Amino acid sequence: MNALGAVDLGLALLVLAIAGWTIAAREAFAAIVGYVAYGLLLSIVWARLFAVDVAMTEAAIGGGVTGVLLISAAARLRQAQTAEDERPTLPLRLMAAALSALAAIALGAVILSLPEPGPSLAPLAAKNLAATGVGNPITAVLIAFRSFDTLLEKVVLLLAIIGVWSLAPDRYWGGAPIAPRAARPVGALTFLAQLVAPIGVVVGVHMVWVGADEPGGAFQGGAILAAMWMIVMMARLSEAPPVGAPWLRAALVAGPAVFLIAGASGAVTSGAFFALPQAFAKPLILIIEAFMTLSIAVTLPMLVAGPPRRAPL
Amino acid sequence: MTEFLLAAAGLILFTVAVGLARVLRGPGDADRLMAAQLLGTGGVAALLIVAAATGARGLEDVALGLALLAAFASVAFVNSGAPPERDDAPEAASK
Amino acid sequence: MSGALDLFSIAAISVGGFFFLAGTVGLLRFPDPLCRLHALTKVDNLGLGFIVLGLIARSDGVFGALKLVAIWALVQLAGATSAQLIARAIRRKEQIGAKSAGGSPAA
Amino acid sequence: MITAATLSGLTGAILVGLGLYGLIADPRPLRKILAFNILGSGVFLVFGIIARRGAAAGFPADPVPQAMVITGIVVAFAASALAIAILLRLVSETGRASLRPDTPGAAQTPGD
Repeated sequence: MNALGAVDLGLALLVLAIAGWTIAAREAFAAIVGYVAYGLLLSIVWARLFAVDVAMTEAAIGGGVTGVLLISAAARLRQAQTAEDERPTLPLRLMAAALSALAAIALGAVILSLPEPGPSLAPLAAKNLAATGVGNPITAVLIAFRSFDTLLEKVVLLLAIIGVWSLAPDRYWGGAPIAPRAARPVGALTFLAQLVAPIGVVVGVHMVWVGADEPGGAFQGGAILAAMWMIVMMARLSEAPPVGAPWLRAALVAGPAVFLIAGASGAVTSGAFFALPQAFAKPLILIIEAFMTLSIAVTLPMLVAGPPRRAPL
Repeated sequence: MTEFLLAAAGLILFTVAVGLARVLRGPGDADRLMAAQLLGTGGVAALLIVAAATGARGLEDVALGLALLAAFASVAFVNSGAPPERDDAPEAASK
Repeated sequence: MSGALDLFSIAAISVGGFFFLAGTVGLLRFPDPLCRLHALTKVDNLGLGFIVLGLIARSDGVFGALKLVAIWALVQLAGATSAQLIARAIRRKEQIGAKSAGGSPAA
Repeated sequence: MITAATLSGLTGAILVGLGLYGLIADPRPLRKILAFNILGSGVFLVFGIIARRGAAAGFPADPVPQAMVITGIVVAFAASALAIAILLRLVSETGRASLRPDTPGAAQTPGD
């Protein structure tokens, strides 16, 4: 076994150990720190699978944004009266363990018996890549080849936002959520936010821009931008907007709306829903990506901020 | 040289992984967080080294993303230590 | 020439790796949270610093080198800030602990 | 000889098992959400090795499964955020973080 193989094996064991800890830990916070570390490790695993685009997404969402969501949720839950639910009885837990082991073994057996060489859509993607004008095949898949999936995924994000907001008590409807933030402004945190946020915005936009040809894209860049808005709110440099704010609503739907318009116009100009006219394929993809980035950057922090918790003004 | 770099990346990852024992042992939440912080730095280092060794494109950008978000968990943790905000706190509603 | 550069890379990365080791040992062995925090910051500064130094020697072009330095600077910034914030949180907790005397001190 | 891709796939399979166990056996709602996320990431990893095994045409991995995993990660996050919002609302209504329907605490009048 060479050095790289040893690294891979160590990494896999590490991921499993920390996942096991996250499941088994007694305290909520210990489990959540475990999960944050797990997200970090996973992004390294993805990098090792040559899925750099996925690694970026996992690093931004799994490690960063989800960590804030979980830690602040745990803090609010700590306040709740924690009458421990008794754990299921031992036989029940053994049955659960047996079932889980069975699922894992079945999945493992399937993986070991996968056909060799594996089926692949890569040649097809490579053949049609030139038609889209972009160089990053993943961006081409997301925005052009399987645009319907991506559009529906954006709609799912919108549904999640609607679901979260609909949990607000009546008297707060139209008011603003309270994003996770410091109890009062702290010098060091203000400093960090003021310094990191502008850099992060540049990095986020850079990721979207190079995403046309190199690893990167709307999801990765949007997640970084979302994180930057979150850190600004955490440092109390800005506040979560009221959920009724027209600009917020516009930003949330901008991505799917532009995507849908592009798709519908394809039905008129190119004869098929979502068929992008080849001459304009690249600029169209970039425009769709830009609006998607905006929507993602606004949706993720609003999901973390939760339902409105203040009466509208 | 490549072998050396990969071995170095592996060793660093292994080292910080041993540090994760602090997540298990605690005793305080701050200690657990420190271990995660150490893992973040070690992950950045390992990614950069592997990027240099294998020449894979874009790995530096993953490291860049990790570096940008390195303080996130700590900030959220410190914020969550404060007493929770009540809904509709008067000072918050004024803005 | 390339041999000398390689040697420099190996030396710098080894030194960086040593600081990672030292930081981990500190995190595991130091007696109280503030000391452990101290160990942690050394890793951010020197550990990653030396590794970046060693990789710069192998980086192709100025842009790649600048990116490496930028990553190091960002980790520094994040490390320094979170060390501040965590230390503050530890102190606050200690003060609360001192007030409600009788509670056994952690660690 | 097990390749790196197969190794990651087996890791994913075990993660699915771990997550499934936590989801069933842990009564605490927040921990169920964590377990569900681990289960999900295991599925993503299995998808990831299918991408890696599909390396062809000069690409190190098949882009189609990768793109689906990227959207999947974002959707999983959205689902977690929604679940946590529901959980926090449940706590503010009943004062307890419990999924049991007829616990004594659930009879309390909803907190204001």
